[in-house]
Amino acid sequence: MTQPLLQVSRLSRHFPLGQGMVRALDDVSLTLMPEQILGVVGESGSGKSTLARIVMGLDRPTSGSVRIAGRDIFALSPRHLRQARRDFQMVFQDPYGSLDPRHRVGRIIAEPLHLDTTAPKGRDRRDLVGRLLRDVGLDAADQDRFPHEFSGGQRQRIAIARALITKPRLLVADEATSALDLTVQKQILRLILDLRDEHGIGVLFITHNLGVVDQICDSVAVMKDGRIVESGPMRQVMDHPAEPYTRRLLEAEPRLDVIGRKVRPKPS
Amino acid sequence: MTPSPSRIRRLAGAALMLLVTSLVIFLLIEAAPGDPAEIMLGTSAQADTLAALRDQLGLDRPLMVRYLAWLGGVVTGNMGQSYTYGVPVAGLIAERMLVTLPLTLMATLLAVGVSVPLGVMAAARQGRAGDGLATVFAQMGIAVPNFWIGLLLILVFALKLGWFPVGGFPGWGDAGWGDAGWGAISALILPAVALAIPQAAVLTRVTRAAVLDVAAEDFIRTARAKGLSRHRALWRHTVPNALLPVVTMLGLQIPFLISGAVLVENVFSLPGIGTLAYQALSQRDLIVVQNVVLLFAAIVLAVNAGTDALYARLDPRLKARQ
Amino acid sequence: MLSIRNLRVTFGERPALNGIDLSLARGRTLGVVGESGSGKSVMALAVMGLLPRTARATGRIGFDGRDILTMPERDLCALRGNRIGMIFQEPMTALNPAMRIGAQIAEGLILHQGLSRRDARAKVMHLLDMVRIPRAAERIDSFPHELSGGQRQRVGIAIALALTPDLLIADEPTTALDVTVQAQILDILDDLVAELGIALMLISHDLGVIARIADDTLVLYRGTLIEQGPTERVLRRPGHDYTRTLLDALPPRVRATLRDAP
Amino acid sequence: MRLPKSLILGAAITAIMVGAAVLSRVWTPADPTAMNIVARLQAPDAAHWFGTDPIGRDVLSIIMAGAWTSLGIAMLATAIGGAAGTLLGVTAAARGGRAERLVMGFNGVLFAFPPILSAILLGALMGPGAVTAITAIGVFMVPVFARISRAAAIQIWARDYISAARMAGKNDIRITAEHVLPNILPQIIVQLAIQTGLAILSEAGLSFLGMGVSPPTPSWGRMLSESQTYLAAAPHLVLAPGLAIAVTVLGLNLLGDGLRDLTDPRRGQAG
Repeated sequence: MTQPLLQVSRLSRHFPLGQGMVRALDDVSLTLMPEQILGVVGESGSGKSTLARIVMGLDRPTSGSVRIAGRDIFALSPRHLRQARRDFQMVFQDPYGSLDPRHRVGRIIAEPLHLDTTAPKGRDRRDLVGRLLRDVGLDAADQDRFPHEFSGGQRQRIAIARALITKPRLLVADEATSALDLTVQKQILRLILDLRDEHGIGVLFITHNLGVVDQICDSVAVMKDGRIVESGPMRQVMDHPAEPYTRRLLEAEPRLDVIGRKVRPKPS
Repeated sequence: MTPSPSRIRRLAGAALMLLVTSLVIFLLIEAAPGDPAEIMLGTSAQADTLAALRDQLGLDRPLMVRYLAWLGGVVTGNMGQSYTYGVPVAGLIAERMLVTLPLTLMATLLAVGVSVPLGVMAAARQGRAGDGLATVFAQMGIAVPNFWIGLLLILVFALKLGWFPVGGFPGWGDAGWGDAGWGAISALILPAVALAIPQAAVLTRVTRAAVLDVAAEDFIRTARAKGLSRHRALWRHTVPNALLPVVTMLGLQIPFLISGAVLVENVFSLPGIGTLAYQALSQRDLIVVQNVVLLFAAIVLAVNAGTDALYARLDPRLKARQ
Repeated sequence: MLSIRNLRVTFGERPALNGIDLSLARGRTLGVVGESGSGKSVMALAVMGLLPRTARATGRIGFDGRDILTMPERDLCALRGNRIGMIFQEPMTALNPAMRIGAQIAEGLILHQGLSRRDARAKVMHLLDMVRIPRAAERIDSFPHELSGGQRQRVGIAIALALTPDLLIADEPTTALDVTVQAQILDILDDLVAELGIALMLISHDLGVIARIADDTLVLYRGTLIEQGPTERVLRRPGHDYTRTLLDALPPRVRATLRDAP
Repeated sequence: MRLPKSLILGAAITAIMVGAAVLSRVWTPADPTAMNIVARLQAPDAAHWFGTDPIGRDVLSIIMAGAWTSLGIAMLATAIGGAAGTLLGVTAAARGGRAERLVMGFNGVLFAFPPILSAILLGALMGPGAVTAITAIGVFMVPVFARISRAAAIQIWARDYISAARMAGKNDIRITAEHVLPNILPQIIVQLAIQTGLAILSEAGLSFLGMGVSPPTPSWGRMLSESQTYLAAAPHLVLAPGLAIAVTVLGLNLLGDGLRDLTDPRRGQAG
């Protein structure tokens, strides 16, 4: 049985607020097998972004563990954590906030190479960056331009190229398409699917949009108030939701067959 | 209402800062050359009389003891004896405060009274004539040194037109206003104007920038969509939200106001705290210098703590979190 | 009630809208769909007469027989809020953070109808119930930051409907909200349109939102009117490639609901 | 890309002033120290464009020489104070928590010592002079720059590209150097220009009170204080140094505004 790519077990994260405590994450467990795409769906305040930050080692949990490729990232020494980071990278939601406006695209994409002292330098590095730019549908020459010269969709492609440069085995996409127009969103989702097939990476796809889950995920976990209320293969959860909350989410999805006010179902 | 934890923390912080400030002042004065006893009795006095005086003033006690004694004294209003005048420093300062306080208050009121409306008008007419004029005035006002304005005001309004006295201060007279009161006021008008112009210029720019920032917010567009005219939306929604940064900036202006007072009092030879400190320095009356600098530092820290508290109270979002 | 003829808007030399024609009758809902940069928000602001100074608008925006583009500012102020209401996209920033929500809703009532504070407060309570904000009595004096995104958007609707306008413009009212809250807001809008018989112009980049309550739909692309017609016809038999790409961009699940219906 | 008007005007004025200061090291219309009691207190004329001072020296020459003193002290104090302040502010933003409170507390103390006050204290300690002036002005620059750089840095730390840098294994120091500083640099440069202008005003104030450079080093502030006694007799004496200060500070402020408009087009205003 192949080893799971990502194992999150009994993860909790509490934040002090005034006198009381906010339970952003409450005993969350989930598993992601290699080359699979797991969708984590939830509304704002469900804790899905907190989960993403902890899985990426940007924030420490109150309790519980995160194992990536078998290694517990919070038990590693700083030096080992640095090496381990090559295996997992992240793409953020806001295309305008995730690229440093003062750096050229080439330097942005090559930044994660800082993790690998044996990484290519000079000419070889430019070639590597050029290849990655082509992989995400841009041209190699774009590496000498600045972020403000690109559209939202193109910036997200640059962010994906950055995430791929250390050949990670796990990619976390935190609402990576939510800020984009629907047509651009569709292209980015197809890009992620192609990259998964070519590079064999597992993806933890965080989103509030069930339509996106439907297009890209192999399995899905539904989160509410810091807990996973339902999880399983995507088809099964989407077509036969067990939890009432999941059902409510599905019903709220926009539908085209209720065109015009006349046939709209009265609110329950 | 019991003060909330964050207010206690802020007060404690301010108190600690004042304590550290007093220590810095005390140590700097300690390190300064010059023996108080010699200053009081003249260098030709005999050694034993000098020693006796030094002992009487307690100058031989260890450093920390004298520091704590000074602090204890300040709290109870006894700041020690002036070396040159031989009178309690506290009395000197209180007497001089009767000049500096009204001067700075008049200057601040003048500055705020001119700059807030001017700043709002300039923002409301952004890019048009009124805005250009206000911006030029502000640029000029910031660039000219207040003591130079003082000299020019004396040249024009005192020497040439004779509307105001060239300088000096007749005192407030014994009781009530009477003509002595008016004499004092008129002696403060030119200095107050000289002190106010740079402040007004800075506050005009700050007000204009704050109003422009708020005017770009979405809720102003919502107000306009309700049918409010540009003018009504400006005064009911934009200005109230723009006052917050202006209040903060006013707090940050205090050190410049104090520096200005020292200079302007010098130009108009007003017997204020500024000239007291300045003369005390030249006469090596270091106990006076020490206490005046502490007083000004305390004012700056108090005003800053005040504007922070006001900021929290005025902005509902912060108040909720307190 | 609203008829726009050959509306063109330019910012300096950059064209934002080049020739829009549409009409909207009382009690009907017109969906305006377009991606970012399509000029849909510019059109909304043009109808409200709130275009920034740098904008130049030509053509005609007829509202009850008068052309909004040529109306003097004073008459426009009398119109806004009173006869035409508007809801904005960002509930987080669309309300004055330093003013209680009750006062923000009552402001239009006091301004246009000269109600006393007490009468206005009563009307505001009714409005809060109408937009289904629970425990209105407690919430009326709270500040915007004390409410959730969905509740703030409801306050925005209450503000826009305070004077039961003839025309309501909703510029991406649900984009910043969660899916479940989105559905509630659209239902509230739809019920109020039916109850008050007002005309609604619903603007969104998401065809799914438009399809839910729009009688007719207009498709905008880079400031140009691509296609316009009854929503059912536009969705089932799109007359233009761009509309097809918009439909195609919708998640398969949503598109599937289109095929199996009659 | 059209340069903002204020930038062009500001840069021009500043260049002229700096030029005059540097030029005065090698040439001035007349020898600024050459006394000529007979020709004292003459109003501006062909020989002496700005007239002569109480002991017959050429006012224009002294003004040019004074520029070297004022600009020198102001720029040095602003550079030192600005650098220290920015370093403190950026560190406070990077470390946060107790270190941040410590730094901001330290700044609170320094903020209670505006240049004139600290000059009085330092004057008691080491007497008037250039070092006293530079220290007094520089010390007060620290809290000013610390507050501005910390506020700007905190905004940058919240951006996603900082999280991306953390995930590239970079520590606080490297992130500050590679991402934070380059992004707050424009705001710091704007402040450098504006604070240098304020420093010139402070230096003039100190010299006016006799706490700045001591004679014979020329200084605009001291010229003004000398001119006070001749206010009625020779009004031209009070105009020249005052104008020199005002124009220099105006130039630096315009330069600051122009740079701000250049880097933040949203707030570009007329004039």
